[in-house]
Amino acid sequence: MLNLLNFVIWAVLIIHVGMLLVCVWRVWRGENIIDRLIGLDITSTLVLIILILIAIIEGNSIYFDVAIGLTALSAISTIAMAKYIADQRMF
Amino acid sequence: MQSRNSAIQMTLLIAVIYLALTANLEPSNLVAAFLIGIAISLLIRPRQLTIAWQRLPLAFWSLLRYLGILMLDLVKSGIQVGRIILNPRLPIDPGIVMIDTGCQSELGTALSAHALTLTPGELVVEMDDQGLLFVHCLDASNSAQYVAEAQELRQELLSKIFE
Amino acid sequence: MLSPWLVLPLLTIGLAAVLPVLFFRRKSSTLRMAWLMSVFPATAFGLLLWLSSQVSPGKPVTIQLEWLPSLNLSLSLYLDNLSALFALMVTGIGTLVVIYTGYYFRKDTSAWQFLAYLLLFMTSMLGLVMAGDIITLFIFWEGTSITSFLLIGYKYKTEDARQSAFKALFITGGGGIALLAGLIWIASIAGGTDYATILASGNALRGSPYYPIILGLVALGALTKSAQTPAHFWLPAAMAAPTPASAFLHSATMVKAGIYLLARLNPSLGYTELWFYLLTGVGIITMLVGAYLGFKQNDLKALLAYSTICQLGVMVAMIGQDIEIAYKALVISVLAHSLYKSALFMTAGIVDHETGTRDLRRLGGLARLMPKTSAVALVAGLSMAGLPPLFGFLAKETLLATSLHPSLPPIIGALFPWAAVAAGALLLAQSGLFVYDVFFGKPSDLQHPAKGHEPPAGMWLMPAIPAVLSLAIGLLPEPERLASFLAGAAGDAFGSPVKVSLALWTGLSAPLALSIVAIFSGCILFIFRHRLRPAMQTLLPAIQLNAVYNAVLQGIDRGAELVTRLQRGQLRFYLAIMLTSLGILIVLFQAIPLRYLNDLLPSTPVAPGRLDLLRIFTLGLAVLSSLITVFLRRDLYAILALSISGLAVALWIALEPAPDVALVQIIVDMLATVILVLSLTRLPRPQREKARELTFRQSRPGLLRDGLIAVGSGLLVATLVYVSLSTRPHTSLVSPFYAANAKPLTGAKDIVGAILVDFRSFDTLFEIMVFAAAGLGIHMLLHYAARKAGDQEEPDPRPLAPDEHPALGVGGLPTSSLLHLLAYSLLPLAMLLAVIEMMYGHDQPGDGFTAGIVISLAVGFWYVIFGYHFTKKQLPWLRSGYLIAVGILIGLINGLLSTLFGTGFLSPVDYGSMLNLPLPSGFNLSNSFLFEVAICLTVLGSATYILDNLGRPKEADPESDALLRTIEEETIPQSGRRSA
Amino acid sequence: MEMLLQIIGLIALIAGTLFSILGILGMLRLPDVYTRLHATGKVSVFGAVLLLVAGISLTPLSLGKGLVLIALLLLSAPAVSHAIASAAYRTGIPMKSNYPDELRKHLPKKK
Amino acid sequence: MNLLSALAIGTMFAVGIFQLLRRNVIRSAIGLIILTNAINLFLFTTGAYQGVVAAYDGLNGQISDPLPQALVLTAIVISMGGFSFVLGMLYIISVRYKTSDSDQIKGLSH
Amino acid sequence: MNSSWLVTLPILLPMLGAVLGLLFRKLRRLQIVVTALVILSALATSLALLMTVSLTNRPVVFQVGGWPAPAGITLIGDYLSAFMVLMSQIVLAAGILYATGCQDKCVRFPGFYPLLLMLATGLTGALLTGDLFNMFVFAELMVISGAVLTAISDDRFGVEAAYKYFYISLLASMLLLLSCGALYATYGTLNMADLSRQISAKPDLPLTGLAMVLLLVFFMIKSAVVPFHFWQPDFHTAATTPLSALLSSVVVKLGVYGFIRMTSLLFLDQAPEIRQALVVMGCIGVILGGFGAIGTHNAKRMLAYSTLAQIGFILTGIGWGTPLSLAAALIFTFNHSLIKSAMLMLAGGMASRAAVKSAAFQVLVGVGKASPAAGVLFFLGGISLAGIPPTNGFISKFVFFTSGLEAQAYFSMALIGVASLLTLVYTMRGFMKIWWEEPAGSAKTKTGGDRLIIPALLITLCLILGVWAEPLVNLSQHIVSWLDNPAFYIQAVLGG
Ligand code: NA
Ligand code: NA
Repeated sequence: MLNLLNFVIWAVLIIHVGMLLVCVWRVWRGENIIDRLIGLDITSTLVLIILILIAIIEGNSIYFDVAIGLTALSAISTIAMAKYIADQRMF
Repeated sequence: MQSRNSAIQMTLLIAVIYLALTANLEPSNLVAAFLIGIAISLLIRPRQLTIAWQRLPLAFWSLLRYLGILMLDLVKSGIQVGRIILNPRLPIDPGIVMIDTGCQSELGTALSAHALTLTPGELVVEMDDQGLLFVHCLDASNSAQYVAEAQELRQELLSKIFE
Repeated sequence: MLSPWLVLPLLTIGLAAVLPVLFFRRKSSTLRMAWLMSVFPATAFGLLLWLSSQVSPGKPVTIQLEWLPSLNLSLSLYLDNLSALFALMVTGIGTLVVIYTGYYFRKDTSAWQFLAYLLLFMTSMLGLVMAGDIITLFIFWEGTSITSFLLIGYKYKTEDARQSAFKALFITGGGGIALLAGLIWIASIAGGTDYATILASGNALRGSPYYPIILGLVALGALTKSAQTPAHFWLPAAMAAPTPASAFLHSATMVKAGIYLLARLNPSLGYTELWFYLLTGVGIITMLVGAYLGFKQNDLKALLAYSTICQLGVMVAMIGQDIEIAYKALVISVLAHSLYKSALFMTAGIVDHETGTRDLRRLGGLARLMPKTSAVALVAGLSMAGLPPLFGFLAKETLLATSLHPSLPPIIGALFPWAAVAAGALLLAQSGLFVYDVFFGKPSDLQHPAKGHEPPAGMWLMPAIPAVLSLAIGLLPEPERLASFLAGAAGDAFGSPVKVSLALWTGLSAPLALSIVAIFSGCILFIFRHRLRPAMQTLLPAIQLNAVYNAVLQGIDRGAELVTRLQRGQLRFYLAIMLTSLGILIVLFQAIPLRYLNDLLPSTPVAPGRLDLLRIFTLGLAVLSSLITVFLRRDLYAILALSISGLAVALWIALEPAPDVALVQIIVDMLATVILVLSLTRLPRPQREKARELTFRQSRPGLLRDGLIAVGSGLLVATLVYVSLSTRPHTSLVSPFYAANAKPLTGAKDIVGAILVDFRSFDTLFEIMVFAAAGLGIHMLLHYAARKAGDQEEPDPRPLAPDEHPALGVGGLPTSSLLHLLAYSLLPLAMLLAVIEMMYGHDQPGDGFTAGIVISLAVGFWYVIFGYHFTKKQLPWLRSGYLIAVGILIGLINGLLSTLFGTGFLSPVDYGSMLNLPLPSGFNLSNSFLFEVAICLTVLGSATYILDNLGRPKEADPESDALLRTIEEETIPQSGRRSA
Repeated sequence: MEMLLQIIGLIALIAGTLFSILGILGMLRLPDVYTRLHATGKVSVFGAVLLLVAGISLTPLSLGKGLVLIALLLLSAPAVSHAIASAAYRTGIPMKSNYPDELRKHLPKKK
Repeated sequence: MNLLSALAIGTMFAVGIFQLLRRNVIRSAIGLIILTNAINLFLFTTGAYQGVVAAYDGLNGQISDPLPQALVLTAIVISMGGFSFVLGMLYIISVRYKTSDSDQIKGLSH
Repeated sequence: MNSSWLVTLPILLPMLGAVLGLLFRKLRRLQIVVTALVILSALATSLALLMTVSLTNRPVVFQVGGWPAPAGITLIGDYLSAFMVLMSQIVLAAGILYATGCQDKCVRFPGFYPLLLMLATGLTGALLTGDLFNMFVFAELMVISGAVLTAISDDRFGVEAAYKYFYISLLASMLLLLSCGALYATYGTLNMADLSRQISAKPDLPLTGLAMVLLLVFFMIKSAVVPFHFWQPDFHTAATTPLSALLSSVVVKLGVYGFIRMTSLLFLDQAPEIRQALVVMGCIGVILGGFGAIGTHNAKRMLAYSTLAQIGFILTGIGWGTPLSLAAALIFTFNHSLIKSAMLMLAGGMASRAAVKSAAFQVLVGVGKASPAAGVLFFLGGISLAGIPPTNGFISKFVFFTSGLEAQAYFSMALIGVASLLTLVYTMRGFMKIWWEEPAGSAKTKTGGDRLIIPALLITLCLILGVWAEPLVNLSQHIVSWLDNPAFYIQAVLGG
């Protein structure tokens, strides 16, 4: 069971890290600005997931604290950028 | 009055989150939780949320149900969209439709929009304060019906939570 | 012999130099002041007479003041016959010149300045000749250069005066630098600076391999000062000085400083071939140049200046000799020249002052108008002409005698006498010009004949005294005391006793014959002057050393221009040069550890762990997305890629594993993204598009340059990384300590946090100050400096809706309530997170910095969602300046508290357990908590300053506007903007 | 208990990853930004929530933080999707084909 | 592996320097961030040993060297301060010089 | 009170002042009073620190937080750092007092004095810290506060100067960080005393050389050594006068301090190579700076270029490496700080009297007419800069020449001689332009301007130090005798 779990965790981790590459590609070659922004947003979701996986691997909940900070701030920054894109200004 | 209520609610909410995050129910930590909640409420001076205090148990139950529905919606939503994505034909019929939630308050509209966005195939693009939502649907032709139904249930729960 | 009295003459004059400033500023008439002032040099003269009577050959009077014992330096004075001779001339003629100045400037109430300069100069000059060691000498030497600069430039409103003053300073100052080097060198070889030591180390000096250089340096100083060819040209230019200054500086004193120095050092540096040829050569050439050029002049003072140059050449040539008679000639020349030349200068001043011109062509027949002055001129002029029975005759005789001395080497021996004859003849003709043409002949320019009258008695009496002395010394049969005094002086210069007799008539001799030849040919020159002088104007104009001087200055200016052109204003160019220089230095220092790199390569572990692969992959992602920022054209796209790169770096850090840093990296990445985009909103789109175009249209060489620099820098870092990684594990002398002591000593589980707020809290204390300075700076810059400068932004193409809740969207729609909901929830949540991070930061990731940034970003989110004004109104406590101040103050107080209750500044103290407070477990009310609060507040203040100012730079701000108005009233109004 | 947690974690891990992949796939496959937002804003978030569940069950002492994180995610994800969609609409990014658009006529005219 | 890491971090630094040398001032600012990141990565590699667990007390296994982490944290804060001030200056420069082209910012020369 | 506190106070007092200044930012009078009091007491403590060092004949060491070195951060006032701190505080106090009488608008901004005190904190801290990374923090504090203060200058180009300065400083900071990292990776410590010990024990590890060059270049950028000088003329000129006076006199001396530390403490084995580089670069700087000063068109800029040259002199002195030449460099450093700050204040004071506020010579021509006393001061400062007695500049030059001769560095001495002449050229030209030439056209000077009492005091100090130079010379020789014995420093920090 533990071995399986371990294997799955690593596999999941590698899959998610690999998917980051897709996001980079998206930001590089997105159709338009919104597409790229979506790429960035999904990147932070992936990073969140990876942080959780690291927490699992390390068996340490401190990575959750990192993840909370990430989640709160990525929402803020994505919305702020959406605002900029729509409005050419932030506030 | 209303703002004091809001402040108390925020205090409680903050205290709960604090306790969740610190994972410690010592009496001193409870005190700390409330002190922190009060301090933050004082600093932010909330003025919007007002929970129906008089019917607290009911409100709590409704809240739980509401959250459950949300989760369920999210699950459904994930599965539905996932199916679409996996389908090689990509069976979508997207479009933006207008939905009148009937909510009068800002908060109500917001919560509706929030819930709607979590539901399968719906995404609020624009909204105003009077309950009008403009929703991008993956399946524009028959979503109106579904949305209306779901909306009704949520509306009822929300009205039980909030005054 | 030691005598403290030696300082008195110097003090007397030094005091006098200060007095005009202190007491006479525009109160008294110049004449009265001058008479009063003259008491001081006169007193000094008297003192010096008394002191010099105590001097006997070989037994100077000295006094030494300890000055810089660490450097073995003292200030000392020294009086032997040689220095007494010069000192007496300085004070004696100085007295006359001071009085003369009073008359010269009698109508000018601001001349107290001139008197002050003159007396300062006199102090320097007296100090120079009385100095007892070469450093003291040098100090006063430079003093004469500086004060003469002020005197020559006294009439500074004229371009001529300024240029001449600068010229003199440039030449003598340059010489001074050489001299200093030479003197220090002498001192280092001799082992001391005082004369006694130096005079005793003649052999060591002459034997030193550096002797030629030392001699060159000293000669450079002395010969430039004494206006020797080819540096003589500053002296005629220095005639721009008021005549009293010329009469003093350029006859008796400053120009003789070089002579004095050479004479002084002759016993220790002289008596070598080099010395002989150098001084004789320069001296003879100068003599001829001065004599020749002087005869061409139309300006009385220029004529006198050149004749001075001629005489100075004679003196230098004398010092070059190693025969007794030359030193007799030297001292006699020095004295005779001082007497007649000061008289002549003062006379020229009278002529100039009374007639308004010094032009020979306009002057003539003044004897009728000013008989007394002309008598003085006649006597002094005859002395200059070298005619008996005047003292000048004796000077010329001894010179000729020297030139005929059998010991001279053949070529010099053949040339010297005839050069002396030629110079003598020209000098005679010159004095004819001065005396006859001015006072007795008719002006050649009849259109503008000069008119004038006799000056006040005091004025002509002053030149009369030296003139009469010239006559008296010649006429008196044998002034025994003077002769022995001069003999002593000559002996001091010669290094062994010299016999001096002042008898004019020594019988028929070869010198006399030459003298007669000189007088005869001088008369012929004078008679044919009207033909010769115009011819000379065209002949040999080539000796234009001024052109050389100008070329040198132009060369300097050219070089200067080249250097300043290097400062071309382009930051990129600067950075490129610096990075390249860094590379060059690295190569020159052979700092790249090539041989180690070789050693390390095979030892690289081959089998990487799973985590390693992930690490390298995330690193690759980070690099890739940074690289993308180069290629993405639009700035916003690049910023998005940058944001991803930052996140990838955060992941790498999380995998390291370093959760604390990962959290901060994430937060900072978000902050950086937000404020970068925010600053995009501040730059007008056309501007950005233009910059983008230019960036992507860079030339190939430019790209190559930047690329090479980038690759080079990259290799540098790669090397650093590679070596650090390959040599792992290394020993850290500190980390084990931190790991072992974090929990027991600071109560922190988070070792990194413990380092930040405990072990290296001093870093953190000032790091937040840096952050505070940045925030405060942005506020000062955008809210004060920019406003004051009236910086005008181009009008906003999309003005804000007047609504307090500005729309998210285009059409004036309000922000959606969904976002309101999120914003409402995020701020308290952010604050809660912040509180938790501060409270439990010692056990988990997050610290005060994270806390502050999280809150400020949530506040920034409110700006976005609710609008700036609403947020400001809703959160009145958000006052960045105070937050910063309070934050740092808490940091400081925290440090002090732990001094009181702990073991020292910023030492760990747990106040909670100290006071037995029932606190939640895991939370310590300790110094680190206080510190985290301090950090959080400071960072919050600063970050909100940053957001406010970048987002709303032109936000109406009554506070700064009011202050700026006050400032505008307080300061003196400016009439316009800076032009260039 | 531990075993149960491990099983939950395993399932959540696998399911979450599947959704996560689906989200990315959706981002790549769906035709325009609005439809892609459905994928990233819901599928991926759902994946994340599942992985969070896995995290909670497999990491000691993470329940509170995990729940808060889930709540935060659920709160913010719709808002983010909404904000992006709104920005896309207002910058005039078109939908892929000519589908009904009831919003167009309700927007005030551009000045 | 070490070589790869070294090349990667070196490349990142090189990209930062290259961006720093662009005419577009925004690119320079971007370069600044990239440089900061690269240097922070380098600082990590100076850690005395490769850790297995985070630098917390009471964890099993080799902790990662905490000192470089603390240094990086300090350096990050400082560079953020500087970075935001640069952005402020960019605004003023844009207003005063009417340009975002680094080469045009040359009011001061000679 | 323990005397080890003396080493913290020169840092903490300005910091406290900055905080109080921020709190009182709306009460300008009070802010100024607090600032002045703070800086004067910081000066007093620096003096006390130097006296303590000299009386007890041992460094004053303070382990911050009580952590033993090398784990914690050590503050150490040895002879060298106490001396440099005293020098800095003198000029800092002078600059701040000058600012109180300055007519510039930016000095009235509420953040001006706090930021100035932050600069003071940074400078003092960088000199007193015994930890390389801590020095980075303090250096950054200097960079940011200096950049801010220059950017808000009344001069429109201030922001440009600050921008360039910032980027170039960024380069410097990066090099320092790289160096710190390399040193930590190699020797496992950042404490300078500890580093010294480790490097002496193993002077030839792979990254030692690179770390050394990076650190060297860091200090070169800080001291604006040619060719790392490009920021300096702009930055020192565009700043408001009291700040220019600080920047060009003491702030650039951080590098000088660094060079001395590098050659006498950190890199003892490599010191000869470093010295060689210093001599070469110093000589280049001496000539380039001199020419630049002559070629420029602005009085303050002239003085900034002059600083390039003067730093070149100091570098050469350090590079010659003999005890006497080191002493000469120290004397030069001290004297230059006084002279240069006074000269910049005078130039700025004149600019404040010009019709159009500017230090450009074309504007300044004839401005001095209204203030002849300032002319006297400028003249004295000029001859002091050129090393002419009876000023302290002469003492510098004298010791310098003596040591150069002793070091048998004839070529560099020749260059330095030429540079001295260049100094004379530009100072006197500047003097003549401002005080002797007639203003062109109808340009009128203003009736008032910056108060000039501070430069007057500084020039007086220059004269006093010219006549009574023994204390300074003696002190510098003491410092050098300590530098000769790095074990003293190491022992004081690490004990044992
Ligand atoms: Na902490
Ligand atoms: Na922490």
